Amino acid sequence: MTYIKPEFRHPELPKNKLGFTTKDYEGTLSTLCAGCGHDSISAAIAQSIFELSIPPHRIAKMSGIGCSSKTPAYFLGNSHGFNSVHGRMPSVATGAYLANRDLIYLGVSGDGDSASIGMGQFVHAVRRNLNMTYIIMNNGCYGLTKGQDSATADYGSINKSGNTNLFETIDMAGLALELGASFVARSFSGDKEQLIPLIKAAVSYPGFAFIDVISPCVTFNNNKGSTKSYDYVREHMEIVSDLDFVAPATEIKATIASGATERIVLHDGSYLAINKLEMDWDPSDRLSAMTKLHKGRIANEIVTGLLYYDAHRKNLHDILDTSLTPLNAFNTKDLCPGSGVLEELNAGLR
Amino acid sequence: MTYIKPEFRHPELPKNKLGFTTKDYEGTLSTLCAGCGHDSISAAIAQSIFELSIPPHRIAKMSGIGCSSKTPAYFLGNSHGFNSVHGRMPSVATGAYLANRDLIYLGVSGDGDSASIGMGQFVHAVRRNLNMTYIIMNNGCYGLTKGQDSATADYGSINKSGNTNLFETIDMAGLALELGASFVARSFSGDKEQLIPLIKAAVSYPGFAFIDVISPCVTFNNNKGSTKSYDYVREHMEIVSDLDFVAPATEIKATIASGATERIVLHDGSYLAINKLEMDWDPSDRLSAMTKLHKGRIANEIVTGLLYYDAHRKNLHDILDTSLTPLNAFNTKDLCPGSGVLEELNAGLR
Amino acid sequence: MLRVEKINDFVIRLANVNGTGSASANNLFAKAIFRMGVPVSPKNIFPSNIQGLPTWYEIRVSDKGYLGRRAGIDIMVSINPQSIARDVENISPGGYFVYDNTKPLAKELLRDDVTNIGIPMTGLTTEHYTDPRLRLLFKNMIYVGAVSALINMDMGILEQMVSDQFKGKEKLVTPNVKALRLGADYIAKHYEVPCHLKLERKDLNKDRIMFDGNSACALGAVFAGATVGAWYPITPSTSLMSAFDDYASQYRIDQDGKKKYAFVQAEDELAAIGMAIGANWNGARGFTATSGPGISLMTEFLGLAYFAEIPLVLIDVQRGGPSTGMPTRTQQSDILACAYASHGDTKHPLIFPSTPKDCFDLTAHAFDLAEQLQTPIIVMTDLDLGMNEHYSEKITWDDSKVMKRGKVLSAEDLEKMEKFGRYLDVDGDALTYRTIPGTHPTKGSFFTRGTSRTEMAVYTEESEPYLRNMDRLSKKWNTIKSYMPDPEFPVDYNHGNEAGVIYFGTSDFSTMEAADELKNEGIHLDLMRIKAFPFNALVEDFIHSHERIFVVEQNRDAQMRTLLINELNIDPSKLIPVLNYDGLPITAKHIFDRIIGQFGYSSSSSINQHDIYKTGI
Amino acid sequence: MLRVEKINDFVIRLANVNGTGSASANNLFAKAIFRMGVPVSPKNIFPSNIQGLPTWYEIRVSDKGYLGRRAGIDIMVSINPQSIARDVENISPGGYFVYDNTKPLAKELLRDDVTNIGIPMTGLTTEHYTDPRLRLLFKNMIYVGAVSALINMDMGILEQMVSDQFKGKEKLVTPNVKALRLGADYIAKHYEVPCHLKLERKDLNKDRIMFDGNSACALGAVFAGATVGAWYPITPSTSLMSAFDDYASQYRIDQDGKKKYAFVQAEDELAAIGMAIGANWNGARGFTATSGPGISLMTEFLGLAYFAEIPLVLIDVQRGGPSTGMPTRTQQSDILACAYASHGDTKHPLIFPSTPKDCFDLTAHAFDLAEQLQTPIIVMTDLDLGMNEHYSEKITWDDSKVMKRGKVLSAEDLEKMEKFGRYLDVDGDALTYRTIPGTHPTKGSFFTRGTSRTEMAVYTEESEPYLRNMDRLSKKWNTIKSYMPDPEFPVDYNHGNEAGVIYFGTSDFSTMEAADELKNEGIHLDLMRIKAFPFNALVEDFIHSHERIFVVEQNRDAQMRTLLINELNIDPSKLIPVLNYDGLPITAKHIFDRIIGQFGYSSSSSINQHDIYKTGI
Ligand SMILES: Cc1ncc(C[n+]2csc(CCOP(=O)(O)OP(=O)(O)O)c2C)c(N)n1
Ligand SMILES: Cc1ncc(C[n+]2csc(CCOP(=O)(O)OP(=O)(O)O)c2C)c(N)n1
Ligand code: SF4
Ligand code: SF4
Ligand SMILES: [Mg+2]
Ligand SMILES: [Mg+2]
Repeated sequence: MTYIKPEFRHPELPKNKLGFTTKDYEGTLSTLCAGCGHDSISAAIAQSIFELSIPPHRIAKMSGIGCSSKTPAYFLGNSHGFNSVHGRMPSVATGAYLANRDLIYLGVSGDGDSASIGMGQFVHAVRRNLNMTYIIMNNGCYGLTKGQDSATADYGSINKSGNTNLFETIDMAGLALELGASFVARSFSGDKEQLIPLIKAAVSYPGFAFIDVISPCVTFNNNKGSTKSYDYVREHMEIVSDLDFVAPATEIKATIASGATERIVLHDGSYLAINKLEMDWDPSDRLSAMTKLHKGRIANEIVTGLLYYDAHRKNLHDILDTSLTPLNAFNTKDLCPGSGVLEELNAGLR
Repeated sequence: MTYIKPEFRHPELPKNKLGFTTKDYEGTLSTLCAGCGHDSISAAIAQSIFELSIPPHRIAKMSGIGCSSKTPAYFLGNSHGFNSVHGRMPSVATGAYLANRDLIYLGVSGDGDSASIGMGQFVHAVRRNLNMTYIIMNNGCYGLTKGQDSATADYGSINKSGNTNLFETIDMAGLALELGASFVARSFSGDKEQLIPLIKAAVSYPGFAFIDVISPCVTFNNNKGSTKSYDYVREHMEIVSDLDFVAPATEIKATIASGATERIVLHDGSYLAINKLEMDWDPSDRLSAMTKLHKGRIANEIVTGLLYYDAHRKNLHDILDTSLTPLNAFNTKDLCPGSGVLEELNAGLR
Repeated sequence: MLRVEKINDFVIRLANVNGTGSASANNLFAKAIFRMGVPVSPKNIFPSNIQGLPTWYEIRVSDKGYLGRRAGIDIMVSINPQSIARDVENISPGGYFVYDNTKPLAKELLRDDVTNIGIPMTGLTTEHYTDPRLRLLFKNMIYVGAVSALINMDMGILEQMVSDQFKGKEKLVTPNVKALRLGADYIAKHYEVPCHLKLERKDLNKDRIMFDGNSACALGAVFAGATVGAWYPITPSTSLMSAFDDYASQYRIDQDGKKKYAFVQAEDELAAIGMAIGANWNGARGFTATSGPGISLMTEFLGLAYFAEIPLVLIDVQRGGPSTGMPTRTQQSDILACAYASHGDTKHPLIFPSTPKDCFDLTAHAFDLAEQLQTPIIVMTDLDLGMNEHYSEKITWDDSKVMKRGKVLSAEDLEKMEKFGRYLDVDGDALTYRTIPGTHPTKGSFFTRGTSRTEMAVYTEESEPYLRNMDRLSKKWNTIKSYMPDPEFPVDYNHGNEAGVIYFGTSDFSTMEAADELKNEGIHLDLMRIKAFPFNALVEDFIHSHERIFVVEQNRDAQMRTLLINELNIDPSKLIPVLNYDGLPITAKHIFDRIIGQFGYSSSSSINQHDIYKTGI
Repeated sequence: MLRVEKINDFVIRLANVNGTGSASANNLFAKAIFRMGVPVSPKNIFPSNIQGLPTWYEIRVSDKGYLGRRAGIDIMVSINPQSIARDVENISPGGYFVYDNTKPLAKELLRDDVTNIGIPMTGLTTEHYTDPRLRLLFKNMIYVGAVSALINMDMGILEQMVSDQFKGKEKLVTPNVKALRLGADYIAKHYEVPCHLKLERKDLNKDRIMFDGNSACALGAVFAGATVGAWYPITPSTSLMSAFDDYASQYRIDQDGKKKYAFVQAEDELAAIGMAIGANWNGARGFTATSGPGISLMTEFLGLAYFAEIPLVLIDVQRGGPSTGMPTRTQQSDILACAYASHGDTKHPLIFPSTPKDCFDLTAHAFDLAEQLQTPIIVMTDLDLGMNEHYSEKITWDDSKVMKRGKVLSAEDLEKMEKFGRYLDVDGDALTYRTIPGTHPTKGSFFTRGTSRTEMAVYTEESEPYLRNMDRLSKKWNTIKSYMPDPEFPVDYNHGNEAGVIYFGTSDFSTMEAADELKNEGIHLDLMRIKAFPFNALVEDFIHSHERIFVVEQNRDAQMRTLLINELNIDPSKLIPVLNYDGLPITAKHIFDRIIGQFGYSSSSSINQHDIYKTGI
């Protein structure tokens, strides 16, 4: 994994361990609406990867179709990206992950992309425990097609055209929990403080790490009565876990009183520090997390933070018992049995 | 809704209120393997409809593709049936239900049909709260394609070819609960006693009624080590709710000590009588049901019976506020605005 | 600058930023021209995002009724810094460039072969209005006012429309009218108006309307008695489905105030078509609309509907392919995908409307055809037709019409019948009888499936019944031909010439215009507009009675030509493709160039015809 | 009964109930014939359920090497009460009927124009064996023994095979051998054996094998270096994917005992192809296999792979369509669906293997083609080829072969490069350079998408770059032609005759046999077997150098013919379709009848050719 220092140096800009500046993690100019929550998440992603000092080319950006799914073009310009088809990012990400277990997969999707047309693939990505970070930019509507309700629109939420949603909402975090996802979190595009450590934790997590990020659509779903508007989210958001991500051999941030923290140590020695002080459930206990979520729903509280983690679940490559060498690194000699085996094989067919 | 008494009379056979005998609810000869759990479920369905005295032609049988999805041909021969395409029965059923809200929709599917290719449609059928009975004949494998593991195969279950499933199982009942389904039950093809009342209750229920019926595949998944074999299920099945279905104005069966029972009264005056005696959760409380299921999973108990019901959720027609007259009953006069409105309409376009 | 005066014959393009509310001002302007009694054709060329990218509104005025897209911009209004440079390039020499000169414009943007008309739009708005949001909106009204004065538009009409538009919110009228006047007065004061491009009152629009094809299709579905609309959002079909909901909620409320229709947003296109199929199977007229990607996802279900013989209306509002392609551009490139959708031996009838009137009539007709023929009918429209307001004949309806439900048996029929076989060809036309679930307690029930079956709808794996069924479906295909709408032969364009032109859909206006231009060059062509596939005898005769045929299409691979040679066994060398597939509506010039080339005349190459679109929109 | 003796030239059909373990006994029997050195071709005709319905195993013996399906059964063994009546009907006059006479058989089942051979199979098993399950199995061995004696098979071979088969479980050998002998001895004792249909040792099978096409494709994928196999179960492609897993788990284990491949059962076909696309995008050779319904579901993704130019190998094991159709019958009816899969202007190269050897070679080759051409390559096989054991040349491999990865840039390449443009046509062959994610930290990254883009892979909605890209893709289509495998011209079948025959896939043997029969009638035909689409110059020349061409296909709508006339601009009248679509492999007689009819000879109609299959299997 060799890499060369970027050509452009911006002496004034802070550098990460690799000597890259934030510039090296930027993408092309966003074409989203001014104020769109998605842009804040893009920024948080770029910032997280910068802070983690991950070389841009070790990341593969995967997405479906939608305003949210466009964002991978707007961050990490030095990373390959794949803007596939609507709702099918999980399968493309699965194939990519199978081809090369060494890259870091960052999937970005929308609530329409994942909760409607992509529901089947989302569910099975969870089931396979792909080693990837899966972020849903959740605005409760179909932004790119002009604001129709999505399946994550809350029961009773009123959309821009004044219609009240009478369908049960699909809580993607709750769903992920029910399906046994190994890392489940929820956050808000407006809360970088919480979002960045979550993204860093997710990216460093050796399994399927899901973050449902509420991300208001300023153009179509930021109206009064919408439960996905900036105002509503700010009013109803309950920040429950105070999390910090700690890179290998760095010291734990002051933001968390160490006494109160629990550490989730990851394969590379890095760990998550969770402040359990004001948490009224156990994030390592699925049932407890499900219960917390369920009660939050009833109380109209938006429970955010790291809801659940399971440090031990096997990921897809472990389950399939594939070689530790990335499959895309093998050459003909490694893969082709060669004519040698054919004598016996032909003989068996007579 | 007129109907004529069936031509053939079998004086010896018991008749239901309509004068039909069980013969009138039979289908063509099954082509499934001898001993297949699905055949028992087919029989239970026919028996339930007979006992409910529903005229066969008021039922529409919907299914996808699979051994399970073939069964609608083997019961209720006087009902229309639609064996659609793999995993897409829910959408076809939705369209049929929208066209005629007065028929009774009986959907039959398999675990492959619903938990894999059909996952998205299943989830959204729940979300829309179709007024239908949805039965999954769950054998943990793909019978018709010769026994591959399905997504409901339990973690650790060993299949016929000796492979252990290392993927998380998808518990369709748990999923339905998480999604807010209004009627969720689990049963076993081998337990008619429990299954028939559940089917009768589901069919009479005015919303989406889901029954996950474990139905062993004798040919491909009845081996030792399989958690969907007859033996395993019998050993690990915990019968939790003792339920009875009571038709309008009949008296409650003796099987249940009336003291211990709770009644769920349905629109037509019929009701479910549930014996809560040995139930350690509240079937009218979603969280309590989810908790019970979750604990059962951990304890390797197969929790069966009526797990949860919500008598009050609006079904799709209520949500859409459609006419009480079936849409397929309207004629041209009812539907065509006629030239009268065009003058004004054209004027508005100038 | 030497100029010839032109009356009611020019093209105006308004360059703006999307999401800034220019649409309503632009529509107002186009509508005003319509009210001058002059044929007009506006086209909205917009980006695939929601806010901030360049968007263009192009208006063609032509009292000859040439309403296809035309190359060359006579008057360009550009208030979009992102596109202004490219916009300036696109003005025809001798044309006009209207811009905001609140801040001085870069010299190089001011061409000397066009008249540059600076108006301090921003300046005027800041001077006269306080609310910043309104300032943005009124800026649009200012250039509308200015250009109106420039072309001698009757201001009374504009002001009347403004007051109609804000009926109820009267206090919005004055500031809007004021904005119009600001623009008009300023230009009148500083420039010579009217210019050599003039509007002149005519009375050509009697019984004409301005209507978008999507709304027209939706209205057709309402009139046809469609009761189940299942859909999944996708540009450019989204507005068709919402129009259905709008019209139905207006015309389809029962005495209890409940809806005599169901409108369901599905989780994806597979579910949308599944719902439409389920509804039709159960006796209701269900339909769905989508665009290319949705068509691909519906492929499996289309095969089921073909083989199980379930009525279905599917509207494909085509956009630029392949894959996600150019989602906000127009094309006619789903023809093969639709005609032969699904694996195995499957074929589907297609219908090709050209105008909003067509959209209404043919969509309504499609519902009868679907039930009579018991198979999916795919209405092939496109983004240009669907999302732009088109100059069209007014909508009419014959109240004597009743829904043609095809061969459906009632309980009484069943009582009378000896035996019922769902797939028995009783009448010899390969169209068989069906029953709706719930009709009769003991008769007429059958099992619907996508597998092979006997005439009695009993499952079979035997070759003979399978073959009988497949051959009946081939025979049915011939029956279908006789049900399909005839092609149209424009009067004055069929005089037994040696060469003919086949066209369809939105190539309509441009083809006619090209034919006229060619006539001036001494090239006489017969025209035939195809309205449906499979093709009937009239289509075949037209081809056989001409030496060579030009087939005008808006796709790369000449897909309609493929259908013609394959289904009619035509020698391919006889059919000469005339193709446009750049995502923009085809122009008469484009067609003219290609055809005249075939007659050995020199012709301006397609390239410089595309230069005009360096804007690349 | 008058009979001509026949050596190594007859057809045996074994009628049984599925799920009773007859398969292994039947295979044993066919294999034994192969070991006699005589060409043989078994075909399994099975129902679409798991247990209890009729299933047939048909064996054609022909040392002339005519191994297509043949009409007319010479020896019928039927132990299935469900089908016995129909089975009896299907015996050719003068043939043999072997049945279980433990209980007396209904008189009317005993035809007097055939030799009826009763053997108390059930009786013998109950007499000699106790375990009821084994009795069922040995019943099969008894008829195998009996028929072997009847046709003078070398029992030594059979017994040898039995002992090989049960290596390890020796105590199973004796009872099995005993069963064979019981059958052989009984028939020898009560009837005159051998009969007039005799097996005779030959040495024709050197370097030949019996192999199923699905396993051969799978083996080809392993040799080609496929590392990601994503799939969803569907008949008849399921066994292809499991064969891949089997071979790979044998040949692809690394030093740590881990797998140098990934085998994933997807949740559906959309996911399966999505995974294959993701793998290829990321530089691994991913593939998937499916059948018709899966193809339909993969349509959207195929359009993405075409437009984003992602390599992909997709194997379509075709079955009877449309829709779910006849899932256990064979057809070549997905050709149009695959060639033009997806909306918009899309086309895909197809490859048509005819034999297991072909399946191996061409599947392996497909992986090189996919990466060199950066587009999906669809291998079109079918149920007959895929699921039956075919007489085939042995498998060979040239060890000097290395994977041809096409234009992939390394970190070093990127370092050296001025600029990298993913869609820049640097070499003028319309094939552009790609980079694999993770190659270089600051160079070569690009964004893959299904929307329109510039040569630099930057999103655009401009017409010109869109057009350039579409035109490059057309140009690429021509490049593709030059990469596709040439058609095959069988020696001795190309003598510049006036008429030619085009065929492909599993119509191979039957077409050659028909050509020989026609030669005997004085009708000389030139033959060409198509191996790929798009067609190269050789295909075109063959067509142009013949007056008329018969196109042999196993579908209803003459789909290959459509591709020929459309892509090569051939006059349709020149291409005469010869079609079989009853779900059973095409026979020489079927082809013979249709072609000879065209030469004005009287010909037995297709109907009585189908009579033979009243069994309707
Ligand atoms: C197969 C298919 N169907 C429909 C569309 C149209 N479409 C584009 S984006 C989108 C939904 C976007 O919603 P979401 O995923 O929530 O993203 P957002 O724009 O809200 O961020 C749809 C339906 C498409 N591109 N492809
Ligand atoms: C689109 C499509 N893919 C695959 C298949 C093949 N197929 C038929 S049944 C089946 C799965 C059946 O499993 P399940 O639903 O559990 O039913 P079971 O046979 O176990 O009762 C599959 C994959 C198909 N018919 N259609
Ligand atoms: S439409 Fe909504 S989601 Fe899309 S960019 Fe604008 S604000 Fe964001
Ligand atoms: S294969 Fe399994 S599921 Fe299918 S019929 Fe046989 S036992 Fe039942
Ligand atoms: Mg959204
Ligand atoms: Mg199953």
